[in-house]
Amino acid sequence: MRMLINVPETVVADALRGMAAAHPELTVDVERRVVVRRDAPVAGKVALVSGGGSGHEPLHGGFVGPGMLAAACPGEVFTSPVPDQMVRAAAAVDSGAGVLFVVKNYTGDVLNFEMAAELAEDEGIQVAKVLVDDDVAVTDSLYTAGRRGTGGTLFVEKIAGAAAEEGAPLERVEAIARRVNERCRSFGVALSACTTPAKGSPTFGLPEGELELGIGIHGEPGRERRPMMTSREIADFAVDAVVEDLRPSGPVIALVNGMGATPLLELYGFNAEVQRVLGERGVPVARTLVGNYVTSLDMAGCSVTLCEVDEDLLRLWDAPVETPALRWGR
Amino acid sequence: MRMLINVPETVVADALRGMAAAHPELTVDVERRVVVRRDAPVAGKVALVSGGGSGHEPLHGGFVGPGMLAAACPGEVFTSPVPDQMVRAAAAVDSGAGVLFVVKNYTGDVLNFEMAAELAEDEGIQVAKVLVDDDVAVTDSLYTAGRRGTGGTLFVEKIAGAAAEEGAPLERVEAIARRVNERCRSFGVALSACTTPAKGSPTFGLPEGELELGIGIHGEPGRERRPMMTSREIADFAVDAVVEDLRPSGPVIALVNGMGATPLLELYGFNAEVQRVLGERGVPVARTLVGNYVTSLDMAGCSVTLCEVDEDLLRLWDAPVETPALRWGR
Amino acid sequence: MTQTFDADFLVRWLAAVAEAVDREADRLTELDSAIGDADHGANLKRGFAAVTETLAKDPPATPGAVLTAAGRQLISTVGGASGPLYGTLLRRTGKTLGDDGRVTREQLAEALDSGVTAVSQLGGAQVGDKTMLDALVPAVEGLRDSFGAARSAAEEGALATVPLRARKGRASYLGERSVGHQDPGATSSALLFAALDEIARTEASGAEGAS
Amino acid sequence: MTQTFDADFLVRWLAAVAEAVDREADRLTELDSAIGDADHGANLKRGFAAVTETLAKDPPATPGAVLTAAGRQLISTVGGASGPLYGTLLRRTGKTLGDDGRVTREQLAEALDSGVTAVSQLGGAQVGDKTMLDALVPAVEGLRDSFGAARSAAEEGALATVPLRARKGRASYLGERSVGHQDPGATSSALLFAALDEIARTEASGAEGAS
Ligand SMILES: Nc1ncnc2c1ncn2[C@@H]1O[C@H](COP(=O)(O)OP(=O)(O)O)[C@@H](O)[C@H]1O
Ligand SMILES: Nc1ncnc2c1ncn2[C@@H]1O[C@H](COP(=O)(O)OP(=O)(O)O)[C@@H](O)[C@H]1O
Ligand SMILES: [Mg+2]
Ligand SMILES: [Mg+2]
Ligand SMILES: [Mg+2]
Ligand SMILES: [Mg+2]
Repeated sequence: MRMLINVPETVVADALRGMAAAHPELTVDVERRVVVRRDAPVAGKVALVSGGGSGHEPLHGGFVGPGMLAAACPGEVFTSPVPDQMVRAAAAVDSGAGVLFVVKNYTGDVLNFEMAAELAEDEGIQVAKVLVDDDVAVTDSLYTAGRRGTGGTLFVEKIAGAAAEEGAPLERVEAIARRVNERCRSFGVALSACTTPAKGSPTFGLPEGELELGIGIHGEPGRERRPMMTSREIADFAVDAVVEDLRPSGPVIALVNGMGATPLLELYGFNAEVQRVLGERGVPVARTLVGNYVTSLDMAGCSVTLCEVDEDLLRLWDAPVETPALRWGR
Repeated sequence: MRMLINVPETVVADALRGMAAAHPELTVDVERRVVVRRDAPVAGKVALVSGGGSGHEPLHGGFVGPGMLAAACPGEVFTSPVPDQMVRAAAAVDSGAGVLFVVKNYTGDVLNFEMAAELAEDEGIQVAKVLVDDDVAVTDSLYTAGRRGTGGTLFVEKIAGAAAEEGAPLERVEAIARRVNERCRSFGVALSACTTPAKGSPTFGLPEGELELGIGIHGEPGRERRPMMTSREIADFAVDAVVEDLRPSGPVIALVNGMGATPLLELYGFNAEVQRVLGERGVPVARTLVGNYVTSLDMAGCSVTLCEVDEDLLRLWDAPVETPALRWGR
Repeated sequence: MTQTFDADFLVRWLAAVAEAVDREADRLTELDSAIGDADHGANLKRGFAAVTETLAKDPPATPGAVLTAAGRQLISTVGGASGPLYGTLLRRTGKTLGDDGRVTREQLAEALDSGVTAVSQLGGAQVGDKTMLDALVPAVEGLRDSFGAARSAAEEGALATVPLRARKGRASYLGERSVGHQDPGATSSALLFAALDEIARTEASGAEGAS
Repeated sequence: MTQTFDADFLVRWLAAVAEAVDREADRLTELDSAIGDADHGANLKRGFAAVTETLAKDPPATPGAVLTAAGRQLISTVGGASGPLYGTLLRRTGKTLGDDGRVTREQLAEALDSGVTAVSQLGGAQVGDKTMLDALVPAVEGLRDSFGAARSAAEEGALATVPLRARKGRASYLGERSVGHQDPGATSSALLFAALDEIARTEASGAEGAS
């Protein structure tokens, strides 16, 4: 177990204490596991609340701040948070303009956020919910729990967060969030499994010279195992999977995302291949983001997310954001 | 070899192409391996140029932009760049106000930058140099190549870069850079080795349950191997090593840096322990930065850098910076 | 005379579940690692430890209240899919039991049946989808006969998930690759009914001893 | 009559070095991995391939010019510590050789001696510091006697680095832990002199055959 931890049981609490120390611009309630932007509630503005299992950092806590999330609820590693956290977060950030829950589509997240929404409404908070399900590796059918929420989450949180910051009312923020999700597609590849603190060994065995195609962000095995591929081949496969599903007719924003242990050097090299395929497929790229944003602990690998944008969404993407992990504009 | 690459030979060129696509605000000369801020040369301002082997991303290319580096020269993986790159970079960014070379103290970097400085001066460019040597794991004596430059580089580039952006003349920028280096100390720990593309296997064998204390950022083994330690114990060891050498009398900025493959979740948890030790030692912390900034490919582990600051240096640290990896202010 | 069970019986049941889950946590996590995200053991360990603590601190007076409190605690502590699902199972069962101070096995089976229905409604899963329901549904059926029958039915149900292809929860992402693995939630459900049988036996022998 | 060597001889030497470095790249990297940063093989492979290419494209007329051009190319291509050091070695050696069209072994030894001195000045290392100098210095001494002597001296010098504790370069960071490993730079220096001996033998046998 090559981990920089004390004991598995305190990993999340320890991280929150460390986050509190590093980010005076956030209010971190370590006990209750809620990360809130310091100036919340912001009068007259809709507040975005998200959350999910820990282990995907900087998602979601690293996206709390002006222009993005008002609050985040970190669960245990790979375990959705509990409704109490979400209700507290909603209460802490609601200015009266309402709260949008951004929920990644996993059974656990969906159920817990649903319960939280009911409880929050009981407390008089107006709550809307948007489900993020962008992962094309999962067939959305009666025979699955539906597509997973992965890299698309960053787009939903950034763009809907910008709309909220502009003062858009809840229905519009919700509609934009939904629109962004509909225009986002992702595909992920693992070059190694990850190791959860609780298990202490890799979540699946992946022999040297093989990779997993179509992985999620929870260390679960993918849809298919194949002999190792080059960066070029992986880009062909992943971008094709995304483009064939999204069929964009306009420009996209590309997220080339690292799963955690793949060096930035490799991610940039992979981005070169992603851009090449997009060029070959005739997909114009409006913006590109490369880095570790929606991770899976110490997994090596990457994912590609494309978000098709119109002028409005691109403007909201470019709008100022000021969080630990995403910062631009102003 | 769990790498997201095509072939080892093109890793750096591929990464530069991907960087160019992701960062229109930079001019990336892939062929000549120079990354320059788009608006260089900036009239009347001193320009900082740095560089070193690749594999430490975001250092240095990710630190190019207003308020930090004017240009970076990426070498092959773990191999100092060649003088030609540095001369080209200097020529591209010199506004007539002169260029400061920020050089990490490794034999290769020192020799190549020295040759470059001579050549650049032949071309009429005024060049000053600052050597970064902050790693307390190496004894600075006749019996070593001297202390390595590691996390301190970020402080030198950020703070001297801010001084240059303010319009300070070359001697003052150089003096500030030197002052920052004198006040920076670092200590690094590896929980795993890293794998260079050229070698394709870990640079050293590290059995489960052991760690390396006092490592650098080039996959070289450390000074000492020990049975695995907890986050708490590692923080005690690393912070003590730094504090005993630095003996700060005022506040410090703390950099809790990941070596590449250690999840942000663990880095934040480690930061909690670092802050605890600093508290126990009575060292006030003015600012804290947690993340992967000066990395060693896919190595798991971390380093701690402390930079003692006075009001002037803290103001320069807080000054606006707008680079791919560090962005704040304005 | 039909045997009846009081609040304390249910507290002892949940304590036995906590013990079993603690003992079997690594196995549950291992199963979840194969087709899920390797947290089921830790989730239930954390959850039932909190349940035990809550019930000890503030012991409810009726069987119904015990289960309702336990369910609430699971919902507030566990997270993931199993938190709301097991939480709802116990909460709904407790609510159905109502305020009676003692309940019969048949009443418990009836109430659990409503709890299991609630789980199915909440998660949208059916028997055969390779979830906890594959153990819960036959277990409740068995409970109408005896504690022992409930236990074996749950164990068989859990084993029967091995050849199934998952249609709900994370394992469904794997498609065909989920075949050949036992569902972690069905396995933990079997632990619930094994513990129930155990406690009922102790109770019975205790009762015999006393009679 | 004393044997003399022309520009072509030196071009063939450097081509043989390129081949040897290519063949031994993994071993050099392996050695550098143990006490350095695992790039010495790739560095020299890249460097000497570029040297071969340059010399083929634009073959200099004199031995001195060959070495000067090769040295410049190494400096522009290799990077790291070995780029400037080997680059300086060849450049200074070439400059010392001057403009003569043919040079003797003694002249070459003399010139290499100045090159080695420049390496020592540039890097501040001495024999015994566990660097390329541990092979270069004895090799140049040996070259005054014969190509074969230079070769064996270099090989012995490289082997003799094993028990040393490094005082220069990356290996010095390891302190005591550098003991027991052969220095990669000294090893590549031995390849230089092995290649020189080889080419000289071919030349000699060719000369014999021709006479
Ligand atoms: N929709 C559902 N209906 C019933 N049970 C489900 C459903 N989804 C998942 N489960 C059960 O939950 C178990 C997983 O629980 P756990 O690992 O604690 O949560 P998570 O899947 O969120 O990590 C599965 O093994 C399965 O038995
Ligand atoms: N100061 C020095 N003087 C002479 N040779 C040196 C010096 N420093 C390093 N070397 C030689 O350089 C070799 C390493 O070269 P290389 O691996 O290519 O560069 P780097 O150390 O920059 O990665 C060492 O094995 C050693 O022989
Ligand atoms: Mg989970
Ligand atoms: Mg090197
Ligand atoms: Mg799970
Ligand atoms: Mg080296």
